[in-house]
Amino acid sequence: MLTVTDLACARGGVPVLSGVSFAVPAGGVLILRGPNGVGKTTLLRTLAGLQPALSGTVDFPEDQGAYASHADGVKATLTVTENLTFWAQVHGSRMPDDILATFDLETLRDRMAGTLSAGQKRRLGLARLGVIGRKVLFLDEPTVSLDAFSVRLFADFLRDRHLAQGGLAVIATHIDLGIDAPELDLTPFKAGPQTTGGSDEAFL
Amino acid sequence: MLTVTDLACARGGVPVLSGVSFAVPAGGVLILRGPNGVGKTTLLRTLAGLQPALSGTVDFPEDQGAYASHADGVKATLTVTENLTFWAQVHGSRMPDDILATFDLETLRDRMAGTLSAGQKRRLGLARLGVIGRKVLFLDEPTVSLDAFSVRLFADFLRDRHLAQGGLAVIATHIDLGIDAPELDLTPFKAGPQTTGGSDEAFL
Amino acid sequence: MSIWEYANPKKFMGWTAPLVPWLFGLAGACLIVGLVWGFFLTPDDYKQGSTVKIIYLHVPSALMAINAWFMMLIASLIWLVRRHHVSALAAKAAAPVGVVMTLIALFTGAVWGQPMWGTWWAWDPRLTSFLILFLFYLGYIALWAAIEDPDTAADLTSVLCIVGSVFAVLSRYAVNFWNQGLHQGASLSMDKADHVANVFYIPLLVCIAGFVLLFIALVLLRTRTEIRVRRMSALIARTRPTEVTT
Amino acid sequence: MIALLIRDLRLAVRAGGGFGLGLAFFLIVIVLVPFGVGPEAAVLTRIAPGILWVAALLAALLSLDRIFALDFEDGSLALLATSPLPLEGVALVKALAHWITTGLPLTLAAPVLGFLLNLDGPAYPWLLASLALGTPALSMIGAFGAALTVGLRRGGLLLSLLVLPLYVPTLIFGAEVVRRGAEGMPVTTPLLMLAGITVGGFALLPFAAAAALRVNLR
Amino acid sequence: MIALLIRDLRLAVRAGGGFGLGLAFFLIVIVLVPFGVGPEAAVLTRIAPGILWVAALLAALLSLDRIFALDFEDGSLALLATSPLPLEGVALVKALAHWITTGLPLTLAAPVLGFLLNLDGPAYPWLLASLALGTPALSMIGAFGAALTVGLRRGGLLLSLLVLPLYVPTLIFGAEVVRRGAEGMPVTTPLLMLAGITVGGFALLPFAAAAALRVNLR
Amino acid sequence: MIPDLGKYAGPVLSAYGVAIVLLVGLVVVSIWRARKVKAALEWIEGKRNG
Ligand code: HEM
Ligand SMILES: Nc1ncnc2c1ncn2[C@@H]1O[C@H](COP(=O)(O)OP(=O)(O)OP(=O)(O)O)[C@@H](O)[C@H]1O
Ligand SMILES: Nc1ncnc2c1ncn2[C@@H]1O[C@H](COP(=O)(O)OP(=O)(O)OP(=O)(O)O)[C@@H](O)[C@H]1O
Ligand SMILES: [Mg+2]
Ligand SMILES: [Mg+2]
Repeated sequence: MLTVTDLACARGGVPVLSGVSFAVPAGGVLILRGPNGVGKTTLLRTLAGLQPALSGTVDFPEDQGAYASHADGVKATLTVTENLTFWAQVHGSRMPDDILATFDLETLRDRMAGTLSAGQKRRLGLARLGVIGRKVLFLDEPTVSLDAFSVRLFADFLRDRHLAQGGLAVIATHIDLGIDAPELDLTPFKAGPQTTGGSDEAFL
Repeated sequence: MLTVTDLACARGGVPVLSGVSFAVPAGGVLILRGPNGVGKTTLLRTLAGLQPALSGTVDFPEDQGAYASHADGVKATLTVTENLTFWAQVHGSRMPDDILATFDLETLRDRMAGTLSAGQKRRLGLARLGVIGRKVLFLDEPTVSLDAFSVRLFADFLRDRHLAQGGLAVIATHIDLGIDAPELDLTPFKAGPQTTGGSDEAFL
Repeated sequence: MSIWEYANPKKFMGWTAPLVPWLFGLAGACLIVGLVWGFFLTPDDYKQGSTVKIIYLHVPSALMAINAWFMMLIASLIWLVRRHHVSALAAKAAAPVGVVMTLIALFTGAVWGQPMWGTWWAWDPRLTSFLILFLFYLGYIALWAAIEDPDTAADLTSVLCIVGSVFAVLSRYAVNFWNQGLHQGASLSMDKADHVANVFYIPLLVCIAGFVLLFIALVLLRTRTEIRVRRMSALIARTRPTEVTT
Repeated sequence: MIALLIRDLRLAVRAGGGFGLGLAFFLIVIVLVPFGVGPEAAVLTRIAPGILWVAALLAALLSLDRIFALDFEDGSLALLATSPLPLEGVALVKALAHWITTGLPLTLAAPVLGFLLNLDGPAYPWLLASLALGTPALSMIGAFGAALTVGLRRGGLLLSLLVLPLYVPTLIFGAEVVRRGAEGMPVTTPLLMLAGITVGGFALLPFAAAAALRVNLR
Repeated sequence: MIALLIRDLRLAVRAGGGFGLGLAFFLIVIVLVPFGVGPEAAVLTRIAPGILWVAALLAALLSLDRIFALDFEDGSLALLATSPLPLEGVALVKALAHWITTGLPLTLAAPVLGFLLNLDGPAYPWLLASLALGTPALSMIGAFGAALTVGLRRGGLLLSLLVLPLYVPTLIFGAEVVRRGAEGMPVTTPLLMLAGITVGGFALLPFAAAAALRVNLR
Repeated sequence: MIPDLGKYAGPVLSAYGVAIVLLVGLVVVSIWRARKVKAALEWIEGKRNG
C-alpha cells in the first residue's frame, strides 16, 4: 500500500512538481504520464527515497521500495546469472528458479552482460526486480528498447507474479504496456514559479 | 541513394546477419524491424562504416553518412546551443535558424545539456542531425524516451526537411513512427552457424 | 527572536550592509598605521637588521591563515547541524581569503628565511604544516568549484573540512615527530616573539588588528556576493522555462 | 556484505577490471626514478625508503576512482543504497576490496623492487611491515575521497588533490619506519602511529564516506 | 579543427573539466617527496631535477585518459570519425588541447616548485626550457597511448603502463638538461635530442593515434 | 624618506611589495565581483518586477 500526500519535489534545486497526491493499493499499478520534462523521473526518484521531498509525505512499508531506471546496475563483465545472484544475495533472498525463463534469458545465462543487445540487457535489468523480493516498485521507462514480445513478457511478469503476490508498482512510460491500470497525468501538477520549498527558497 | 548487396555482419567476432540486400532511393526511408538481439544495431553500425562488413557491399555517396544511437555525443557541460554549434562547425555547415524550434528546444537553448530530462536530451541529439547536413542517416532507436508529441516532431522533421531535400534514412525502431515507409524484418537474415566470414573462421 | 534569525539571508543582507564600509575603513586605517609605524618608525633589530620589519606582515597573515580555516570549520559544522545557508556560503567566501593569507605568510617567511637561515625553504615542522594547510585550502576550493549543485557542494565541502581538520592536526604532529628524528632543528627556531621588545610589539598588535578586521570585512563582502549569486540563480530558475538570459 | 566483496574482487580480476595495474604502476615509478635521478647507488640507497612509499601511495591513489565511480555510473550504487546493506558497510567493504586488489599485491612486491633502488638489507622486514600496516589506511582514506567526488565525471585528479594531503601522516610514519629500520634504530613509535591511523581510519571514515555518498546520490 | 580546439578548452575549464588539476597534482607530488625522503637540503638538491621531471611526467600521465575516453563514451568520437575532419587532425588537436591545459601550466609553475626541492640556482632557466620543449612530446605520446586504450573501461592504469616506457627517452633527456644546467655543464646535446623527440612525435604520432582510434571504433 | 634598510633592502621591500599587492588584489577582486553581481542581480530583479 503506497500513499502519497501533497508531495512537492525538485530537480537541481528547482521545484518541478507540487501537490501530487495519490494512493496505490496492494496489487495495484499506477501509470505516470506526461510530456518530456514534466518531472516523471524526478517524482519516481523522490518516491524511492533517492532524493528528499520538498514537502509532503510518501508512505509505504519500510524496506520494500525498489527503483529501476535506464541505469539498472548491470555489470558488463559479469554473466547474466552472476548479475542476478549478486542482487539476490544483497537482498538476502533466493533467486527464483524460473526467473530466467520469465524474461527469456535462459539461452543467455552464461553470456557476459556486456555482450547483450540493448533489449536483452534491458530484460536482464527487469529480471532483477523479480529477484530482490521487494513489493513496491518504482519503474522509470522500463520498456525502453524492448520489442513487442518482450513488452508482453514484462506485462505478464508484472501481472502474474508481482501484483498477484500483493506487490504494487508506479511506472512512468510513454508507450502502452498492455496492463489495465489507472493513469495519472502529471501536467496539472507542474510547479509554478511560486511553489515554496526549493532549496534556494531562503534567497527569494 | 543507398544500395546494400548481400551484406553479412558480425558482432564480437560472431556472424549475426547474412545475405542482407536492399536499396533505399533518395527521399526514401527504410524501417528495420526484428526482435531484440536480431542484429539491428550491428547492421546499422556496419552500414555507417563503424565496423567492417564480413562480406557484401554498402554503397552510398561518400561523406554523406551519419550515425546516431543512444550515445549521441551530447556534452553535459556545454549548453544546448554550444553543443549544436560545435557540430555545425565540425561539418563546416551553418546552423539553420529554425532548428531549435523544430525540436522544441527554444526555451532550453542556454541550459547545460546535463540538466535536461531524458526526452529533452534525446531531442537535442536528434537536432544534431538537422545541423550537420548529411544526406544518409542511420538511426538506432531514435525515439527512445520521447513522448508522443516529440515523436511527431521528429517524424515531421524527417518528412518535411530531411526527405523533402533528397535525404534518406534507415531507422531501427520498435514503435510506430507515424511515417509511411517500407519495413524490413531482419529475422529471415539471421546468420546460421554455417555463415562464413567470421574473424575466427580460420579456426573452424 | 533567536540569534539564528540573523543567519537568514535577507536579514543577513540587511544588517551587514552598513557594516561593510566601516569595517573596510577601520581595517585600512589599522593597516596603514601599523605598517607605516612598523616600516618607518621602528629601529632595526640588533641581530636581524631591518628584516625584522617583515614581522608586521608575516605574523598577522600566518595567524589569519590558521584562523580562517578554523572559522571555516565552525561554519561547516553550523551548516551540517542547522543548515543555515549563510554559514555554508561564509565558509566558501572565507576560503580564498585564507589562501591569500597563507600565500603571504609563505612568501614573507621565505624571503625572511633567505637572509636569516640562508635558504628560502626548509622542511621545518612549522613551515611544512603550513604548506599542508595550503594544500587543504586548494582541495577545498577545488571541490567547491567542481560541484554544480550548491547544496551538494556545501555538504561535501563541509565533510571535507571536518575530516581535513583532523588530518591537519595529525600531520602537524607527524611532521614534528619526523623532524626531531632527523633535523638539527636549532637553526630554525622561531621563538623570538617572546623576546620582542615593546617597540616592535605595539605596531605588531595594530597590524594584527588590521588583518583581523580586513578578514572580517572581506568575508562579509564575499558572503554577500555569494548570497546574491544564489539569489540570482534562484530567480533565473524560477523564470524558466519561459525566458532565460545572461 | 560478503557477496559484495566477492563481486568486487571478481569484477577486478575480469577483463578491464584493473587488477595488477596498480602493481605495474608501482613498478614503473620505481623504474623511472633512477632514470630521472641518475644511477648512483649511494643516492638511491638514501632515498629508497621514501621513494618506495611515495610510489606505493601514488599507485594506490591512481586506482581510487574505481572504488565507487563505476557503480555510480551504472546505477548500482543507488540500488545498493536502497538495499538492506548499510551504506557504511558498503564503504567499508569497498575499501577492503580496494586494498586486496591494490595494497596487498603492492606490499608483497615491494621487497623485490627494493633491490632496484638498492635498499639497505635490514630495512626489508620493516618495508613489508610498514606497507602491510599502512596501505589499508591508504585504501580507507581513499574510499572517503572517492565518495566525495563520485558525482563528478572523471573526478580523478580532483580526487588526488583532496586525498593527497590526507595521506601525509601515513606517508611520514611509513617512510620513517623503513628509514629507521635501515639504520637499525627503534621503530616502535612510528609503527604504532601507523597502526593507530589505520585503526582510527577504519573506525571513523566509513561513516564520513557513507554521508558523502548519501549526499551524492541525492 | 579550431572549433574542436575551442570546444576542448571550453570543456576543460567548465565544472569537472579538470583544468588546473594536473598542476595541483604536480605540486602535490613535489611536496610529498620530501615527506618520504626526509628534509635534508643536500639530498633534495641532488635529486631535484630528476624528481621534478618525474613529477611532471606523472601529472601529464594522469590526465591522459581524458583525451579521448569521454568523447568515446558519449559517442562523440564515432561522430567525429564520420565527420569531415581527418582523424589525424582530431588526434593532433586533442594532444594540443591537453598540452595547453596541462603541460603549459606545469611548465610555468615548475620554477616555483623548484624552491621546495632546493633546486640549484643556475638550473632554473634550463628547467623551464626543458619542460617547454619536452611536455608537448608527453602530450602527443600520451594521446597515442590514450587512442590505444580508449575502448577499455577505466583503461587509466593500463594506459600508464603502455605510455610510461614511451616516456623514458623524454624523461632522460629532460632531466639531463636540468642536471647539466645545475652543474654549469653544456646542455646543447640533450636539449637537441629533446627537441627532436617533440618534433618527431608531432610529425608521426598523429597517424599512429588515428590508426588506433579507427581500430577501437570498429 | 624610506628608512635605510641596509643589505636587507631586497627581502624587506619585496616582502612588503608582494604582500601589499596580494592584499590589494584580493580586495579589488572581491569588490569588483561584488559590484558585478550586484548589478546583474538588480537587472534581473528589475526585469521581474517591471
Ligand atoms: C616560508 C617560511 C615560513 C613560514 C611558512 C612561516 C610560518 C609561520 C607560522 C605558521 C607562524 C605561526 C603564527 C602563529 O600561530 O602565531 C609563524 C610565526 C612566526 N614566524 Fe614564521 N614562517 C616562515 C619563516 C619565518 C622566518 C624565516 C622567520 C624569521 C627568522 C620567521 C619568524 C616568525 C616569527 C617571529 C613568528 C611569530 C612568533 C611566534 O608565533 O612564535 N618565520 N610563522
Ligand atoms: N540539474 C537540473 N537543473 C535544472 N533543471 C533540471 C535539472 N535536471 C532536470 N531539470 C529539469 O527538470 C524537469 C524534470 O525533469 P525529469 O527528468 O523529471 O523529466 P521527465 O518527466 O522524466 O522527462 P522525460 O520523459 O524526458 O524523461 C525538466 O524540465 C528538466 O529540464
Ligand atoms: N560482444 C558480443 N559478443 C557476442 N555476441 C554479441 C556481442 N555483442 C552483441 N552480441 C549479440 O549480437 C546480437 C545482435 O545484437 P544487436 O545489438 O545488433 O541487436 P539489436 O537488433 O540491436 O537488438 P535490440 O533491439 O535489443 O537493440 C545479439 O544477439 C547479441 O546478443
Ligand atoms: Mg525521465
Ligand atoms: Mg540495438
